[in-house]
Amino acid sequence: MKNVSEVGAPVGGKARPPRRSPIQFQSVVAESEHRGGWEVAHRLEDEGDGPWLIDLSHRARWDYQDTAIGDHRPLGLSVPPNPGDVVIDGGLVISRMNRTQVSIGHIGAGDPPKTPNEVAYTDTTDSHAWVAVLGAPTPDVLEAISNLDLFAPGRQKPHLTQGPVLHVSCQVITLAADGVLMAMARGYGQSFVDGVLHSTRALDVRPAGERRFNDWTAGTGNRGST
Amino acid sequence: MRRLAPSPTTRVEVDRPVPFRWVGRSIEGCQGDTVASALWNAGVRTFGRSFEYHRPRGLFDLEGEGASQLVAIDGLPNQSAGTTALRAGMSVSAQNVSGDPRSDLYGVLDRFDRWMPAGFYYRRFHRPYRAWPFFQNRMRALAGLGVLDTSSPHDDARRSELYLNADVAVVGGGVSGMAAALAAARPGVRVCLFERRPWLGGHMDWRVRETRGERLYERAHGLAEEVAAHPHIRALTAAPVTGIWGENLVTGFQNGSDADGFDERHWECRARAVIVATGTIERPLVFNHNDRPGVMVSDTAWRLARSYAVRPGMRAVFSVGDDLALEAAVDLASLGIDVAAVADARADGADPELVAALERAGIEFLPGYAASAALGKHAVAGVTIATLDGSDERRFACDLLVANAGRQPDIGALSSAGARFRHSPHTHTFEIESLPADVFAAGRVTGLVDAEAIETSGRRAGLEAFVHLAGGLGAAFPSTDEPSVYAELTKIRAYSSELPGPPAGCGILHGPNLGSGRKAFLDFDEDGTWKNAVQCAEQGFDVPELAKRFGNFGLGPGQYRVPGQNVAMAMAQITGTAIEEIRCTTVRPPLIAPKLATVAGPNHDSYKRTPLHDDQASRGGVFRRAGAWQRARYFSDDHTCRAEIRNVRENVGLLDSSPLGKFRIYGPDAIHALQRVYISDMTKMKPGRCKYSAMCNDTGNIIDDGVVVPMGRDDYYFTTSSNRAASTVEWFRYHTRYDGWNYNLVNLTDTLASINLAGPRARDVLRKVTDADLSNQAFPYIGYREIAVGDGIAARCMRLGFVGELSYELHVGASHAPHVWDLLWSAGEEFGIQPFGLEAQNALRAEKGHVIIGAESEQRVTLLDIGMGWLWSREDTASKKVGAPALRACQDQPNRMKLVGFRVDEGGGSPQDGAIVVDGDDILGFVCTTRYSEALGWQFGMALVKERAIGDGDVAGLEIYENLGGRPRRTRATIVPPHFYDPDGTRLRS
Amino acid sequence: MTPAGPGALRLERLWEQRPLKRSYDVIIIGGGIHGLATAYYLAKEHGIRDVAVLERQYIGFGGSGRNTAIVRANQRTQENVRLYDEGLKLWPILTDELDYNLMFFNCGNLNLAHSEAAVNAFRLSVNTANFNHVESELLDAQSCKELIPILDVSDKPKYPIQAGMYHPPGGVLRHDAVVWGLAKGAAEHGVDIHQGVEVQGIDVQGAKVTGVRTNHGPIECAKLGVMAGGYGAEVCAMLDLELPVHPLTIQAMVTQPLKPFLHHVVSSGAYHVYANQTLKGEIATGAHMDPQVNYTTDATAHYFKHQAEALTDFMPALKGARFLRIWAGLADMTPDMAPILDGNVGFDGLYLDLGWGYFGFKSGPVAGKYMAEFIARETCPEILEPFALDRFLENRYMGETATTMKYGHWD
Amino acid sequence: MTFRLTCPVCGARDVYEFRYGGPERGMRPAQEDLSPEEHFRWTQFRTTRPAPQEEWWYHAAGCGVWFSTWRNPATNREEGPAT
Repeated sequence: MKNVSEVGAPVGGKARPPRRSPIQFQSVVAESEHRGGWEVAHRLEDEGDGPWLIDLSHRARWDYQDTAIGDHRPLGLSVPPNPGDVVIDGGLVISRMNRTQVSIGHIGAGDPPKTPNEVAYTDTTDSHAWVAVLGAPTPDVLEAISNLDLFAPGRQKPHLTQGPVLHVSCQVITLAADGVLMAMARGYGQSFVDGVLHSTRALDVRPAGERRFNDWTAGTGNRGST
Repeated sequence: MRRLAPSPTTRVEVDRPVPFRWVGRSIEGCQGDTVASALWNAGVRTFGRSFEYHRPRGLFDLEGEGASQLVAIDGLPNQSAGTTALRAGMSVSAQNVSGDPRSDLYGVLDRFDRWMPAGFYYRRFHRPYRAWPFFQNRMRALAGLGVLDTSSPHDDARRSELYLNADVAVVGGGVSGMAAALAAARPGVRVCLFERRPWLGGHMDWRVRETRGERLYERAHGLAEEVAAHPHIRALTAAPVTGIWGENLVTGFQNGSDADGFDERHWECRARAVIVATGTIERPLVFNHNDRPGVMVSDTAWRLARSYAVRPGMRAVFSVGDDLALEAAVDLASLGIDVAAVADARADGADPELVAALERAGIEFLPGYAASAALGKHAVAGVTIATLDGSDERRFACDLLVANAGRQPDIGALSSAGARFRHSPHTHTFEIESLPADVFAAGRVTGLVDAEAIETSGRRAGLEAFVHLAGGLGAAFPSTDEPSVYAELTKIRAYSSELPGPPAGCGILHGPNLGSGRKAFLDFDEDGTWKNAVQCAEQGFDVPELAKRFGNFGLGPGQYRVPGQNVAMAMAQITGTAIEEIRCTTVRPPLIAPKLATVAGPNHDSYKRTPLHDDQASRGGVFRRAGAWQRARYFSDDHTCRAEIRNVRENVGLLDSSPLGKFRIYGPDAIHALQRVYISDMTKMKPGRCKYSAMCNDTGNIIDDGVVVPMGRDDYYFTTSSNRAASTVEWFRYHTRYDGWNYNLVNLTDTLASINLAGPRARDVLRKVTDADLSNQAFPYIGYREIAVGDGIAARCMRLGFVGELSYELHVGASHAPHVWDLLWSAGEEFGIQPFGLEAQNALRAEKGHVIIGAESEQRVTLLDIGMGWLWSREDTASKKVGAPALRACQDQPNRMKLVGFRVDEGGGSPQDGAIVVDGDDILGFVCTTRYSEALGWQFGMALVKERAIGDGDVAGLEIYENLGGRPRRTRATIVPPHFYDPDGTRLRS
Repeated sequence: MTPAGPGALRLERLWEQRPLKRSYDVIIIGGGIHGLATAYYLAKEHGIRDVAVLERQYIGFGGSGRNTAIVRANQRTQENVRLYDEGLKLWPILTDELDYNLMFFNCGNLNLAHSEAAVNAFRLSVNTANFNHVESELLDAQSCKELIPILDVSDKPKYPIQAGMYHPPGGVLRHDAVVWGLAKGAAEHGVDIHQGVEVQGIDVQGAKVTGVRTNHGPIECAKLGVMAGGYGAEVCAMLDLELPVHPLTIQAMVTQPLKPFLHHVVSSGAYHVYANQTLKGEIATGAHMDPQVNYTTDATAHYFKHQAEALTDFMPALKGARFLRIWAGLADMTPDMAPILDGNVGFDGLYLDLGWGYFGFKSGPVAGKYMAEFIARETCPEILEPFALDRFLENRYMGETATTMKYGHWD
Repeated sequence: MTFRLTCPVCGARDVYEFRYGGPERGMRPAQEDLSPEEHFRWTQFRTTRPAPQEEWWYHAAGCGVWFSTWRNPATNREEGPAT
């Protein structure tokens, strides 16, 4: 019997069938590429100078659970010791959700690793809409949409906060003072980004392409090596 | 009127005129004005008419939210003239009157007060009872203050929200608040400061008095600059606090400017400690006609002159009870205003320096005197001032009467933060009795008057708050700083005790020669007079909370601020109760009334879309909210969905069932968890087969149903109803929380889209997009297969038959779903494929006799009652199945409600869902779902009815009753087994 | 005492204060609408005048002074429709009997449906009402707008309006007036009303109630009625009597007064909102209840915001109104949203009238009428029989709500 | 009162992020000899006193963990049992 991780993945060596992100921005795509069936926008028109809202829903994600999770190295990563802890390594971000569960996402360049054929993995790429908010006013953007304390001065970054943003349960990873990642149930994706843009008009948040994210991660060293 | 010469405290730009309209007239204010200051400067004295007696009312209190100074602006009622910034082109009008408030037909009501004692309406108008609606409608028409423009959605403002997390929140940006913020703001400490005025500074912002070599306004401005520049302080101005709620959640709103990018925003601040520095409010002096336009509290007169360069009057008389008001008199005189006399209700205790200054200015000072009545018909023309015993009364002509009975702490914010108060015979105010451990008070709200004491109390409160947070939490703060903080705090505590404490207050509430007090107002908002308070007591409503309810004291727009404390003191005086035993009435948020639109904010609706939302929209889907999702309910204007239904029965239809709950459960104890929550024996699952079962609650009601498929060793895939998807993990974990079982759950609801391909041609369509063997032998009914669709998209495929036809449910990765939908669409075109929506599905499944939880079930019926007892594994007690004890308890109970099928008798009408089943005068149950079936040629339905409706024989009749507001319709129906369409299941098995 | 001055109208106390005795035939715990009504009917209809109503705070402090003041009879089940229908018809009668204007504003109630399922539920209620001769009508969205012009019946709201259930006999009263009127009536018939008397214990001998212990000493009684609203279950707990009753905080608020424009009670289940305009012009609105058991009467910022969002979403004109005041009271919820009306529960002479949840105000006088009969005659009136406590031990819910329980009776 | 609860995983959060799971009632009773009355008393008949009680909460908007904590329904504060 097949593991769910393989559902949606192509069977056999044919061309990758098209995949669609749950998020469609109004902006015109200026540059894009086909990657693994996704149409990935590198750059959108009129991106402005930040803050930026970037769709990363095409990036691979995994759920990994085990009662003795601390003894494991999912995708070769060491499991962060406490809930809320986040480790970035090898282009992957791994965050500890609770006693038995981590969530892993691919933020690096190049192809994501294959899903190992082990019971603890579930491919959750299609489970979430995944977005990044980048730019100096990022805390102001988040303050307009969530009461979560995402930038507490005493807290080591990056860190994970699980809680509501715009009434939607999110996994929020505070990467730095000028960058956060938010993953939420995929169905909310479009409504969520519409809500972010609507609620933060005063801050002039603009949708942007993936390049902004790649440049940002490269610039902050958050990208890790691949 | 010509403005006063600008001074360093002036907050307006007198040479930048701002034109606006007042009751249709064009007038001018200047940049920086509030509506009130501009109106007053333009000579407007009457701002509106009072609530009950339609008395003229003017500018009494610039700070207040009281009804007197509420005006309508651009169609928005009840806007505070005193605090709303003037904008060019505003159209301002008066309230509770039509047109210019200087004249009002209803003004005659003021003469009828003798017939309108407190609570009079409870004793009148109801006899004979048929007359009551007439009076009621007259009362309604007279009630209310502003007129809400109900034709406008009031949608033009830019709104936003702000959620702050702070260590210390400071409420009030006066000198003590600013000092507190600066003292608390240390590395690692986040301080937020909220000030309702557009600038920091509090009451020292306009005081020119010099202490310790510095003018007070200079000190205030200096601190404001420090606060603004401080990296750890966020100061919000024009940001009134609406409440301090549980565990220091401070909320409020903020009025923005063009530069802010918003017009108004709702903010909330979760703080670990709160410092309240809200200052004082002036206690209005109660005397006859104390509401005449031209009577105002001292800060209002003072601020008009000092902040707005507006001349509050030509000739002023003061009847006051505190030193600040004396300082105001001296200062106003220095600005060229003729101050005729200053009466001080305190016989002694006035600051000698100020008394000397009054003397120097040639102002007559009358200690032990207070106003007994304001004179003048529409506005103040004079005043009588008398000794407190009333023996010596003197008369002065004036157009400005500055009156107060001293000051009282502005306790609203403190009270909402959980402080308790008791009355002090020294200050004659309600003082803080106790504070929660994480709430601190500073400045004048603690009764202090001395400038140095005020600032020091702020610094001290800031340090106290810091130390409170650091206490036991050394790790949270840089420990290096702590020893010095403790030393500093010790020093400041000692220094505080050397500074002057709260001085004696003004002991009176009302002026001399009050008479019955029939025109002496305690509550300006709803015209509550001293006499009314007496009447409340006489009728037995003699404690403040009852007087408040019976006499409507403190229920108007000004709320607790003035009447809440004064009514308590008035009741004590009237009933002769010791004031110490009196508590003021409860302060209810909001402390300042925000617009609903402001609180609502952008009000974004977060909802879910399926991966096939756009695809269905483009095919004409009509969407409805279903739980978190927007789902296609219809695909045409025909809400009976005949074409959609027919197409599924005859050809093939596509349904987006993506919101279906989908889960993975795995781990060594997964089977135990399944056994606990499902009512069937879940150990009897076979690979490649769907196991259908249900979940019950502890009262045996069905709460969910779905299928479970074994996927591998200790690894299962299961579905739930869409409504339950969000609470399934929670449910499993709850019911196994004591067991220590090792299993994992993954919610795949959004991960996998679900496409239901149903109809006699379903196999023909699917065959075109997959190489998998779909023959009835290879993939029979109830089967589960993993197949590749199109270019190799993996799909979990279930052969189920909810709608009663050959049907495949394809679960594919959400991102692949649009492509799969397109593939099926293209493949199905030759077979007449069409989409169908939830309503068609509903009719189709009902025709088949399949239940929907919540439609054919409710709290009165168990799993057994709705005919699904066959799912229950009765012998299993070891698994402790949720619901099993209740089913056991009810299985033999008589007279329960049962689900039955029925067929409407020929010519019997066409009842709808929600029709009732009756017998004589009794209601026996109701129709859950009923439809006319094209396929059957008759109307079928399912009903929940008491057992006696079913009778003993096989053929029983139901009497169905409907009356939705016209004539009753009765329909006869015959009970039939609830498998109406294809009872043998031939079609779904073929 | 300040002299009232010449010409002042001398007003009498609304109800007489009498000294607290050491023994009464009947003691009622709770000086709210239910307790006062029961005492009133005991004295007036059954000649039992040796009755004391004991109130811990002041009369009307609890749910009686903190409720929607909305009255209606369009309940879901026949048993409840009958009770509430009689209750609805009592308001004019009581106004006359008590000679006190209860300010019954018979404006009718419009309940909104935002989904097909809700429309079906409305059909059931409308049919049930009309079958019992209670006027009720199903309206389409456009007709709803004709009744209440500020409704947005377009597709713009989060939950678009699909239909309405209009119930003309309903309306609102002045809740405090009902309390005061009943107090006046009860006292006139000889009932003692004691404020500030807190029951701290209940005395029993064997299986019989014999009296109460209070902060003013012990008081004997032959029969004891517990009618303490949200605090009733807590009172029963003094006897270790466990009940399926769950006190919850329910919140309400008013806007600043406005000239009248909302002429009916409007409510919506999907938005968790009711709203009506009081005689004074305030929009009175509320309905939110937090699910966790709660004895505080604290309002929440969360709900304050929620209510603004909800109201302005389907009645956008209200964006321009201002919230004036928010407060909260306790509602005593049962699993089936129907009350417990029972006698000799666990102990002889113990009568329970509690678990009213949302519905305690509108039922007050009628419940009092029949509880008085129950206490006086010692047999349960037929109309109250379905409300016995035992139904929860037999898993026979009343069906006042269709919603099934989740984890327990609190939810 | 907008109170907060301390989630063992996420820390103090607004109560509206949680789902109330009722008072601690002990383990689900064995079903072999459970009488209907015992069962319905266990499920339904439990009066909450205005005093600290142990109860269950689920962090629905956060980490998705059930936990028990002590809360006083008379104050809505987390507060341990009276000793």
